[in-house]
Amino acid sequence: MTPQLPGLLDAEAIRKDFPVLDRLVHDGKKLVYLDNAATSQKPRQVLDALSEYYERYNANVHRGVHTLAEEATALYEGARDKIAAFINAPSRDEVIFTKNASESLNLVANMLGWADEPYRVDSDTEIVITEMEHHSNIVPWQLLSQRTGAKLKWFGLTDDGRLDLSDIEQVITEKTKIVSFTLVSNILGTVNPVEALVRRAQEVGALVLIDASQAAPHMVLDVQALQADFVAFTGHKMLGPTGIGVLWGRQELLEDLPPFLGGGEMIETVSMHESTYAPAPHKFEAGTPPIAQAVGLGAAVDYLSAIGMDRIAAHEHAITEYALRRLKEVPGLKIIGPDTPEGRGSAISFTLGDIHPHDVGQVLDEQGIAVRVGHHCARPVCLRYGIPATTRASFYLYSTPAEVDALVEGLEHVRNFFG
Amino acid sequence: MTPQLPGLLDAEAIRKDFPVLDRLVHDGKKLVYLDNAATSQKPRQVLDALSEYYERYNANVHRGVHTLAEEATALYEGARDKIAAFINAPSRDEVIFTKNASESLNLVANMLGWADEPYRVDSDTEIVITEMEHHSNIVPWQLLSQRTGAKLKWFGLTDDGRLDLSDIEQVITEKTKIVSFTLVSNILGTVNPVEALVRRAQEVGALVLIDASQAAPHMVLDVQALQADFVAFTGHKMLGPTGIGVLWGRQELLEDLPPFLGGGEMIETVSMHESTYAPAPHKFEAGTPPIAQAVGLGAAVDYLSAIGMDRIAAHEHAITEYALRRLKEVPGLKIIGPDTPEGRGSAISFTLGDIHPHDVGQVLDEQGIAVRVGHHCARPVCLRYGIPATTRASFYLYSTPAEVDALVEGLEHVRNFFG
Amino acid sequence: MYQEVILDHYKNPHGRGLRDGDVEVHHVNPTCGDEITLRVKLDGTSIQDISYEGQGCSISQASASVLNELLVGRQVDEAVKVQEVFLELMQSKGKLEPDDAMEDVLEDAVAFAGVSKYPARVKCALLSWMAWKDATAQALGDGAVRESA
Amino acid sequence: MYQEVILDHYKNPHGRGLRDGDVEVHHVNPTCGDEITLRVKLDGTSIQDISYEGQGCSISQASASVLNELLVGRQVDEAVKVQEVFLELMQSKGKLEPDDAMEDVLEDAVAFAGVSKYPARVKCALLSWMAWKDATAQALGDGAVRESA
Ligand SMILES: Cc1ncc(COP(=O)(O)O)c(C=O)c1O
Ligand SMILES: Cc1ncc(COP(=O)(O)O)c(C=O)c1O
Repeated sequence: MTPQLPGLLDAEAIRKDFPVLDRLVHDGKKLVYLDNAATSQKPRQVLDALSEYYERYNANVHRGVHTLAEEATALYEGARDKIAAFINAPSRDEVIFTKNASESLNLVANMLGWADEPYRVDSDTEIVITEMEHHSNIVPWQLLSQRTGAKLKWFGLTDDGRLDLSDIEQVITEKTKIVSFTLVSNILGTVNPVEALVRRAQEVGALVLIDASQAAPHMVLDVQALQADFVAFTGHKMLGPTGIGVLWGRQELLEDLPPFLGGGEMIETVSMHESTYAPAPHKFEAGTPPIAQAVGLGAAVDYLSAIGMDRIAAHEHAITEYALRRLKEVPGLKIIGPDTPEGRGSAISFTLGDIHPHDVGQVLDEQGIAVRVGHHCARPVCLRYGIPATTRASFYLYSTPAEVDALVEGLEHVRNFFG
Repeated sequence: MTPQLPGLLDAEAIRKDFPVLDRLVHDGKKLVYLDNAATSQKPRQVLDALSEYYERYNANVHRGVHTLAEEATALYEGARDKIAAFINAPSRDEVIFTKNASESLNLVANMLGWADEPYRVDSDTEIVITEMEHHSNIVPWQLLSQRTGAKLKWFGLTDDGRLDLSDIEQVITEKTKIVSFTLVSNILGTVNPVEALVRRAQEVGALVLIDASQAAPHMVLDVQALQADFVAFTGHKMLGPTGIGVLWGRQELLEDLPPFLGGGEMIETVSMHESTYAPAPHKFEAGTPPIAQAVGLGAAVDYLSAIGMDRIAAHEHAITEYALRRLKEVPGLKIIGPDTPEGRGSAISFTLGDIHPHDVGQVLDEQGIAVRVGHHCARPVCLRYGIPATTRASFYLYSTPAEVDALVEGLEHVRNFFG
Repeated sequence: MYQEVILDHYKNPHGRGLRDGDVEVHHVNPTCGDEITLRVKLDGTSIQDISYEGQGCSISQASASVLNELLVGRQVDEAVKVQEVFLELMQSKGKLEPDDAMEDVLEDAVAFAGVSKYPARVKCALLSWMAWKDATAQALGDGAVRESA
Repeated sequence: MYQEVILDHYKNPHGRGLRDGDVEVHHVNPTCGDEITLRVKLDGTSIQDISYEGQGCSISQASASVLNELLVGRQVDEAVKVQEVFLELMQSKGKLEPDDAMEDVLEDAVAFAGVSKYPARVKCALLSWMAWKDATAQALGDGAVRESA
């Protein structure tokens, strides 16, 4: 029997809100969805908010004087208020809607590339990231580095899956303009030491961008407590729709930094000869925004907040602890990343003897168990640990200990199959 | 009684598919939605496709080996096939999903800014647009011009709202690298002479980008017939969801041109030292794409195609002809843009004596009639004609002659009110 | 939102036209193109005249007329208080029901209460008031009026 | 998709290990990290040996084993035909039901028919075959094999 763990939410009640969790796959197998780090499922409340928006209020936002346009604008801007409250932003005007976390990260890289002093990234300056970043927090900086001549540096990893900060003074220096790192690793699960990184960045006057894509869905996110300059995350991993991301940035930076995409909505006034730009956040939102998706994300944070991010974190902590314990019982299984529940999130990567992750994933799928296999858009981590890929199980508020048990049983089956 | 016009669709039947059209506003007034150039309403078929996606298939796309990931990928890539067929693209790999038309346009501007020869836009080269562009096809080029030193030139307008091509040889020259113009003006309604512009661009070896945001929803769009190099449009104006746009580009250009946003999905292989990029279209789709929105847009083009774009165009032509005739009966009303139905789309801008468009729009709204007022993100057109703003009524496949009548009556009321 | 009072001011504006003044300002609402040119003439701290010319919607036109009617002849500090109450009303998003005290201060300007429900129009109503505040601050040559914003 | 035949080849691969050859190639599937190093040894146009080493999933490993079993000892032009039929099967998205004629050509390789339903895995199955084609073309020093791709 599956144990009752302390701190668990009433996942059975929560699961009723998620239609897809009733899906049967492969001729009647119950879906065990353990791919939450890739994307989360959506509760009925979010789907209803989307439908209601399209069925009653749909119009383009801003500047309309008709009823629907005013209602749609109120809903869209109301979603901004909700997100601002959810991340404890000092001002709603610091919340920029993008299409995903990747755009948010690229937006900062591009703002800095086109900025004036003191923010400008150029060939005399340095950019700092880490070896455990998602490709979306690597490639934008590689591009910026190639295009400006700035030097790209990074923190390496320890054998147990944590940032190696032993050379922090050499990595972050007076030349550093920006330090960008993930709060929680999507492949290793590691929670990174924000304070140490922010302190050092502030010492040298560098800006800090935190990729909170794997944090916002799972824990209390307080942008003021983080003391970062920018925080990026993505809607689809936190019960929201696809097609929406968020960039939070400090107001004075958003005022000073140049726009990225040009177009409707982001302007103050346009003539053929020159244009002036609207104040943030609009300055960074060119074109018709993801209106319905913002409304959906607003409904998602309402849902999360009603349960409580601290309780969600406790639930996942309990599940993760249990999962780590059970997984260690599987012969030949090796955890890639921290193998204790402290200082880690709920994504667990592992290898299983020399059975290739593709085979692990496929055989699990035949039993209805959805995990992700591959390099999880963090290939440098695989290179670092000398493995071609991992299998990753990742949990969320609707995950249950019984699903952990199903995974462990499934892995036994994989072992027998290829044994 | 409202006349039966030749070419009309059975709009009453069509309207049943659009839940929002049953909305009552201002204590029971029937909604008369004439703001289609800003955004279209969505049929139940599109909303059902969205819900079904989230309720049964939702997963992150590409590289997953589990059932949902494979199904979601098939749906997302299937949507690409549908769009490719809808615009008669030679290859599905030429269809890039973006967040809106504005991103599509910015994407081209940025590709050219970072490109190698022969595409590179720099201080020795020129960019050509027109005075009737939407801000989203002006500001990206102003930014590119400021950032590269390239010269920005444009075609002016004739008094009757058409492009003045009399100086085409002076405007498009050997120095021109890119000619970007709208196929249909969102403010004037004008349909532009693609052939003349493309011919001259080809003569001098310049690339051509066509902004088809106001064309794709309303007429047959055949990218091969247009002979352009890039075509941009947006989902929300053509029955699709917000949060999705399209850029079509010729395959060899997409191969040669550099990426724009960096991140997951757009790479082939990543190390900390360097990355290589996936082939198009993925090269230009960084991060988790607008999966549900692509599926929704696929359902939208299915809906449009089932009716037939030629029949939709005929319907709108009939409505536009009728609307122009009726509007001319309103004393003091002046049409801004072509005032005959030939060579124009179904967006009609006008002024009404010296009653400010804001007042026109507000009083119409009180009668349930939704029009847009302002500069419609095409302020240079207002400057050109010396007016602060216009009122714009714009039609679509569900518009009826009775709605035109309601507009005309509404305008009478406006005149009395402020008379 | 189109109260009779607003329409009256729109059709028969008070004090419209540019006359002699100490300071002239030109304000624009970039999102809708409304414009106003406004001059203030002070006699010490007493408002002798507010003259203006502009183009825009009925709300912005009527609001300038009300402004003229309400503030000309007052002391600047009194006028600033009126402006503050008007600003409060306009920013209330339709949630503020003007009471008798407010009506005493704002007179005809309470008719704009309904406009505050329409975010797109609030700026129209405020255009002339912001222009006046700016011009007055310049005329006094100090930050006193600015500060109380 | 994991037919007995595939598992057998995975567990007991034919001809695995690198031996003497005329040409060596190294192919990688960047999306999943599967790798193969492969050598061909020709005697004129007859395939004397295909030796290989690599890492990857059961599909890519088993497919290399089947390749070795099927092609060693054949004439290159015959082998190319086998390769073309295998490619056709793998690109069929599960819609092609192998008939007797195809079974005659592909022997054990028909077991991969089920893999063609899984787009993510098709590249795994083709990795060794593409490497072989490349190596053979190099060994022959001409475009003959390439052309028939
Ligand atoms: C002609 C034209 N181009 C571009 C756009 C921009 O589209 P979006 O706002 O979806 O980016 C629009 C619509 O707003 C338009 O009418
Ligand atoms: C840590 C991290 N950063 C960034 C991203 C990119 O998010 P998106 O694909 O929504 O842009 C992801 C998810 O894929 C992630 O896990």
